[in-house]
Amino acid sequence: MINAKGLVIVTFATATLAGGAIAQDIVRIASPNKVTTLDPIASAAAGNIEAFGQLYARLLRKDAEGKLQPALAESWTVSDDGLTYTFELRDAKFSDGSEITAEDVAFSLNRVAKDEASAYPAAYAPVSAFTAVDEDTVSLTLDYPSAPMLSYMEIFNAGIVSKDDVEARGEDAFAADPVSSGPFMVDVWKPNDRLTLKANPNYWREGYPKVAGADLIEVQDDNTRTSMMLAGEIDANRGVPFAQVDEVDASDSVNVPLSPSTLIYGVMPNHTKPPFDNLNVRKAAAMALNREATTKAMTLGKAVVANSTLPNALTYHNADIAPPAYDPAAARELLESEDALGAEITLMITPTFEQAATLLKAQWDAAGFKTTVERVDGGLWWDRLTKGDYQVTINWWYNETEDPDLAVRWAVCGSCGNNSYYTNYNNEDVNQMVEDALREQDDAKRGALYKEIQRISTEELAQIPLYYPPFANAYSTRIKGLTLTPALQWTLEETEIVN
Amino acid sequence: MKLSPMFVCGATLVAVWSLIALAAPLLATHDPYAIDFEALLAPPSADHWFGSDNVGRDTYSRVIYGSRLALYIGLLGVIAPMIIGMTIGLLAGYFGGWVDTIAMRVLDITVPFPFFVLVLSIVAVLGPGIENYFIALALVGWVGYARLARAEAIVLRSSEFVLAARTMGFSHPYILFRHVLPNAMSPVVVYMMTDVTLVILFGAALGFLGMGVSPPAAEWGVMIAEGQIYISSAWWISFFPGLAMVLIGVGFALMGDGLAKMLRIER
Amino acid sequence: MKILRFIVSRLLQSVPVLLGVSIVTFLLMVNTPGDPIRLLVGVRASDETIAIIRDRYGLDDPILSQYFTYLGNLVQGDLGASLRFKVPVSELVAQFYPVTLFLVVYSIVLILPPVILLSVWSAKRPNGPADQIIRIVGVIGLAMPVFWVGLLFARFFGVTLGLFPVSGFGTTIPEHFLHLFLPSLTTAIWVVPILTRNLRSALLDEMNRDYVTAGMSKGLGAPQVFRTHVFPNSLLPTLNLFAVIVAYLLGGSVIVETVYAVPGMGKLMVDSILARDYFVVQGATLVFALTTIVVMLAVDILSALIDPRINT
Amino acid sequence: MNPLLSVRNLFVRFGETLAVDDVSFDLPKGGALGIVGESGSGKSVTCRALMKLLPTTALAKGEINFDGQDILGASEATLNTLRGKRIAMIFQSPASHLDPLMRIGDQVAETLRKHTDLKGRAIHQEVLRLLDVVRIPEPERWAQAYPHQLSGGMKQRAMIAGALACKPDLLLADEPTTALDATVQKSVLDLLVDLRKSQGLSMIFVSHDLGAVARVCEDVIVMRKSRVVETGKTREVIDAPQHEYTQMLIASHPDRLTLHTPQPVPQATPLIEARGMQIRYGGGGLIDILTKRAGGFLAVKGADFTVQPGETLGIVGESGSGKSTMARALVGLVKPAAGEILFEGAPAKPLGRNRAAYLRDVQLVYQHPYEALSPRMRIRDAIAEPLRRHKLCPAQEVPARVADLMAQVDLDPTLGDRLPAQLSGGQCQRVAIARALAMDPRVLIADEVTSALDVTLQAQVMDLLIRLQKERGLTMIFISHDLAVIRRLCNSVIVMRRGEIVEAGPTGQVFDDPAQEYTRTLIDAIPRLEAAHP
Repeated sequence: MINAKGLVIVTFATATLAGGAIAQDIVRIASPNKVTTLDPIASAAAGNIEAFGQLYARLLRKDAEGKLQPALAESWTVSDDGLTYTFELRDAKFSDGSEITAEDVAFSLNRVAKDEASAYPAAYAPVSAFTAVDEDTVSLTLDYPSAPMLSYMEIFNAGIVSKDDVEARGEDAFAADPVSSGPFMVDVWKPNDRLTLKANPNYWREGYPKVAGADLIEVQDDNTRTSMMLAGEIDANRGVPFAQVDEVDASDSVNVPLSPSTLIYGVMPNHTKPPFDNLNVRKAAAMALNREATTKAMTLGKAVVANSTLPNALTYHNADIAPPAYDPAAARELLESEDALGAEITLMITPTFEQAATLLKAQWDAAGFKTTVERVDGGLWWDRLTKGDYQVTINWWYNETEDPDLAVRWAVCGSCGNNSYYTNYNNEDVNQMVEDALREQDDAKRGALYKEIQRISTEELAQIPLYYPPFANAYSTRIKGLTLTPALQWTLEETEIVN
Repeated sequence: MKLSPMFVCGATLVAVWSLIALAAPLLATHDPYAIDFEALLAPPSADHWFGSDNVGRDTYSRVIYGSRLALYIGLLGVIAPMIIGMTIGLLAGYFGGWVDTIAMRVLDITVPFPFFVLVLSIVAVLGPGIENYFIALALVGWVGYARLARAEAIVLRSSEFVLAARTMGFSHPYILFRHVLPNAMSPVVVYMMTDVTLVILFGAALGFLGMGVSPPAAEWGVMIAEGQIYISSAWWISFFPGLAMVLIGVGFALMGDGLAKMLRIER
Repeated sequence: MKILRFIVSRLLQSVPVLLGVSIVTFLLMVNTPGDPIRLLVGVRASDETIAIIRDRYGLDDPILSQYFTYLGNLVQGDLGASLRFKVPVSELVAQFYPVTLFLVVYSIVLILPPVILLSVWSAKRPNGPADQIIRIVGVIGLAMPVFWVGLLFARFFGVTLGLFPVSGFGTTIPEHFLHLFLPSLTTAIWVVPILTRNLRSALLDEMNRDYVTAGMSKGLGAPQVFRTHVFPNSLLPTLNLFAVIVAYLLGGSVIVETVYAVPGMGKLMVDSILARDYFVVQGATLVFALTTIVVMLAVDILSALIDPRINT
Repeated sequence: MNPLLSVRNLFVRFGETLAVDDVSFDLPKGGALGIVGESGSGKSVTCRALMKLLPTTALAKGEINFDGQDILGASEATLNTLRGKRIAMIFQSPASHLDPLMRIGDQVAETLRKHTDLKGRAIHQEVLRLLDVVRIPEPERWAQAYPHQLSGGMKQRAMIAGALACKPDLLLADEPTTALDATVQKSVLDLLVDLRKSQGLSMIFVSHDLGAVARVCEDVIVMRKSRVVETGKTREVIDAPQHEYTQMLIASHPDRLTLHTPQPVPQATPLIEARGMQIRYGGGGLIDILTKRAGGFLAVKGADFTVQPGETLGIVGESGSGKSTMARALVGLVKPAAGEILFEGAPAKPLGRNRAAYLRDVQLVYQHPYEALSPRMRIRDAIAEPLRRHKLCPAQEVPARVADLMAQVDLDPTLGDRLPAQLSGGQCQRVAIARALAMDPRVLIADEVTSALDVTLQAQVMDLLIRLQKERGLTMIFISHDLAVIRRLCNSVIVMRRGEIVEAGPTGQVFDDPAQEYTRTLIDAIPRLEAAHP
């Protein structure tokens, strides 16, 4: 009674208010990933990577086809031995109006490469130093050649920061509200809620960005993002669950294009813990899995079954190999022959992998394992993973570039700092080939090395690859030109609002 | 004592669920853990009465088996807090003085914590799993019971029959156990009935935040949480466990209400 | 003045309580397995990098000294800084607390009218049809998982009907009301039954009191007796439960804030627990605890104003 | 002349139970009618039916005619113009009949606001006048007070003031004096008698105490088990009761009971002796300790008394005088702040290590029959409990001992399996006594054991105690606020007031020739059948 009346009033008020609130000239993106810092060297977590790209211009950039194009560097030359790179800078300004100088570039890139707190210096291991030769010229000297080096001048942490800004205000203040060199600058950052960006008027690319600003909103829950998308409260949803792709796509005002990614999902056995220190047990575990059906169940047919330890979007992907085929009977025999039938294994997962864990457990148990699923939160998962305190787990990873160098260092190299994604897979030959391939300047030979690395690591089941999923992001028809590159960068500067 | 119809309804509902839990293997049509790649997200049909979930498991069988876990969580989840809370509350209320002071200070510190957040932090410390959830509940949930028991004990402490027992020269432990406890039980038991519902719900909420029972357990809360993203495409995955949860919750709540009425403490 | 002295003494009493809360929280946090730095710098960082950063943050100091450093800062009003965001915790609290407070107060505003209406309605005829229906519907409301209700509301009221926003907080006060409507409604769904049940039984208790008969004997008539005697007396026990409910609402805000992407304290708290952001959890817990204490104090003062028998 | 109120064939039914069975009476204008009966006799229900103030579950039939207005058939609206304005009512326990959250003045004013056109200042003036009429001192001050700040007598006066506010034609008084101390009771009765004269009130006065009725009313009806058993002029009914029940009622009145004066066994050492006993409640808080003050409230300010073997000592006093506290100290429920207790000349330690042994000799029986037994324990177990816990007899003999004890207190052995709630008050009190006797004590302390019982039961319990004392040679300490009861049972008496013993001596001496004015007031306040209207 009073209630009903109240509801009517509120409803009425809503209708009037909601009408006025929609017209916005900024792009609103909801993502489950958090922005925790705006300092490009401080983190390699997904949410931060997505933000860095908008705030910091790099020397090079990639066009829509994925080709490297000049950015802050107007042109560059590489010495014949591949050890010296010289970049000529264009006339560009920071968001505060100051010039972007060679000094700033050298400072920024040395920081990424050499600062002990740099979160992800792997790409810059060969770097000897970046030096400002003059006002507009930066030279990069390497200790040894690196074939993909140029492409690393484009990745998320190669952004150029203002030396004056960092030094004058200190790293902490900088990390919260930096002077930017990219298409956008910070309007308001509300940690744990949203990063609101506004267009950087001093951005070097004339006419870009095309929108006044962007909201990067953190929304953990998949359903909430979907509701927001359907209700028109956001323009893009980073990560639509495959289960909802069709439903969301069916909405008139929303599209969910499946776009290529460098993602790979896989099972990660711990190579130093029984029983997965035994290749035959790993083989049995792989053979027990119907990877086609599992992929279909998890992605509703929207992903490609993986055949290699590396993502298929990388150059030199080896399409001719495959893990052992599904054969639960043979798996059982193999286990029996290794005296591992009924082996008790614990599958450690984060909450996002419940469905996968269920599928794996059922299939493994059918083949003769005894699986316990242990769900832990993300914090504990990382802790135990990096300490090697697990038997087997599932996760995904991606690569910043299409060049496989960083990928192999991350996923299958036992001597590159991450212990093959902490699986402790360690094959001396593979390790050597990783270093050789980096230095190899001949494209064909490089390709052969990477294919061989994939062949060995897949054969030895460094990881049991599951599938290569596309990005399933939802975009409102209100905007045009927004997409997420395989390197996890939004093409926000190209985005336009059409309605 | 006349049975109130509400109590009968509630008790019947709980009894039915208990029977279902006991007879789960007989009632279930499928293995609740068996995945079936051929029947992913199958809608309700003659084969899958409540449809199937995202890995092809039979929702009906899982709801049936889920009753075991629900009752287990609901009952065990309140027993430890009740025992701890009753003990502390009775001792504090009966003896008063410094015992009461200490108990009340501990209570003061526990109360201002947001209940759910504290449970969450404890689960984060101990790791996920039902047992740890029980421990967290025991550490946090005793407060309500302690308050009730203390209030009762304070009244009973000066009641004539307790005084009479003391003038009979009986020992304090004996009086506490034989005279105070039985007479302090009613409000506690009634509170417990509501608490069972809340404990089941909290368990589900933990599942929602990804800190609940580990898969592939047939736990309603986790099932609802898992089924959420299929709410438009395969509503049955979360609907049926949700319905089951409401039905068992209603059962316990009605039992509590009825009990309260029968014991004349109307809450 | 008496009231003022009461408030001051109660607030002083809350100091040891808050200290206890902070010790418990601290112990919980340092014992939680998982490394905040790993979560901070991301998956790719090497162990060496992490060790260096740990050291910079002082996380390798002995636990006791960490706590005393924290306590020392706390006494000076410094809640510390977030490990994740490197911004002061007080800034985060200032950002998120008003949102949750708004949500809780809004929920209460939505909760009270139906609670009063329904409990009076069902107490008028105990065990009559209205009473039974209210009871059953209430029990069902109570037994539904909040996150499920939230999802359904968001889809129905937000997407299908397009009446209310399904997320966020907005920037202006009317927007706040709009954005938090569904979260508050979702909260109300399970709080209304609890309070209704309580107020109903309090009303029934009070309706059987002797002073009701006395009032009737004066010819006041049932409505007036109810208004002037029964209702004020029934408020006391409900008021006390109310304080507990507010504490529950603060804690329960975790779920609704997650479901509706409301940038509030509950979400901050959970995210901080998951990210092992010790000082944020500490600070948020203290603020929550202080809120609960203040609410309880307010309830006590209110009770004392209503009930002359209570000594302040 | 038409009667003001005429009741014809009134029936009130609660479900299956008939609470009022065919009651008829008339009340002339200016008359006062008493309704007497024990608890559950239907007297209160009758009284409330006169205002149709019955619970919704009640079904009333018959005819009630008030000044030409049919009450039972009247609408709620009509009734509300009568209630408070023409018919007013006062109740038994003023504490619970006043709204604790409302100032006294406002509660008195409620009736005025409802039924008169008075406003603001005028209402206030009228409230003050009314409070003055009911002899509340400083009306200005007490009008502002809340009920809990008033004494019981004041509360009752305030309620009467509210009832008188609109100058009603008829005042219904439902046990208005029952819960009050004797002196207060007397003053309230005096007030009612005065008001009848000064305000020309007609009155119906309901009470279980014939003495109180006798003081106020010329006419009386006696009810028992929902029916009227006798009607008549009060004086005549008291002097020549016709009905058997009325006769018993009158015979049970303490006024009419034969005195019992047990002779103490002369002995050099008294059985129990208290020396300078002080008892303090509260205190001992942090501030008290710091300031080295005693703090709290002194409930007993130094008491000395002796009890000889075989003697019955009566302790009398009004509520709050410290008499029960003293009894509790004797059995170790409270710890004396100073002084000592001697048992057979030796210091007794009711709280010490040997308390179980001491308590076997000294037992206490409590006031409220239902509250003194655990509601969840069968009475057989309750009686057996001390036997079993203290192993007072071999386990196999326990049932026989229980049966024996039940026989001693005249309890039907078939009652053994019942819970206390299934017994009557008198039966419960017997169980409590049997339980105390199970310890085979030498001293029995009876703390107001008869106060909560109806007169006839009261008489029976007293008889039981007398018999037990004779049979077992018990020494008794009998605590009561009722002087008539004390006079009947005790051979010496202590009068207490505000924690102090103001008078002590042999019963006969204290009653016939009290040394203190206070004692005299107490004795004068005893409701007497003789005081009835001529």
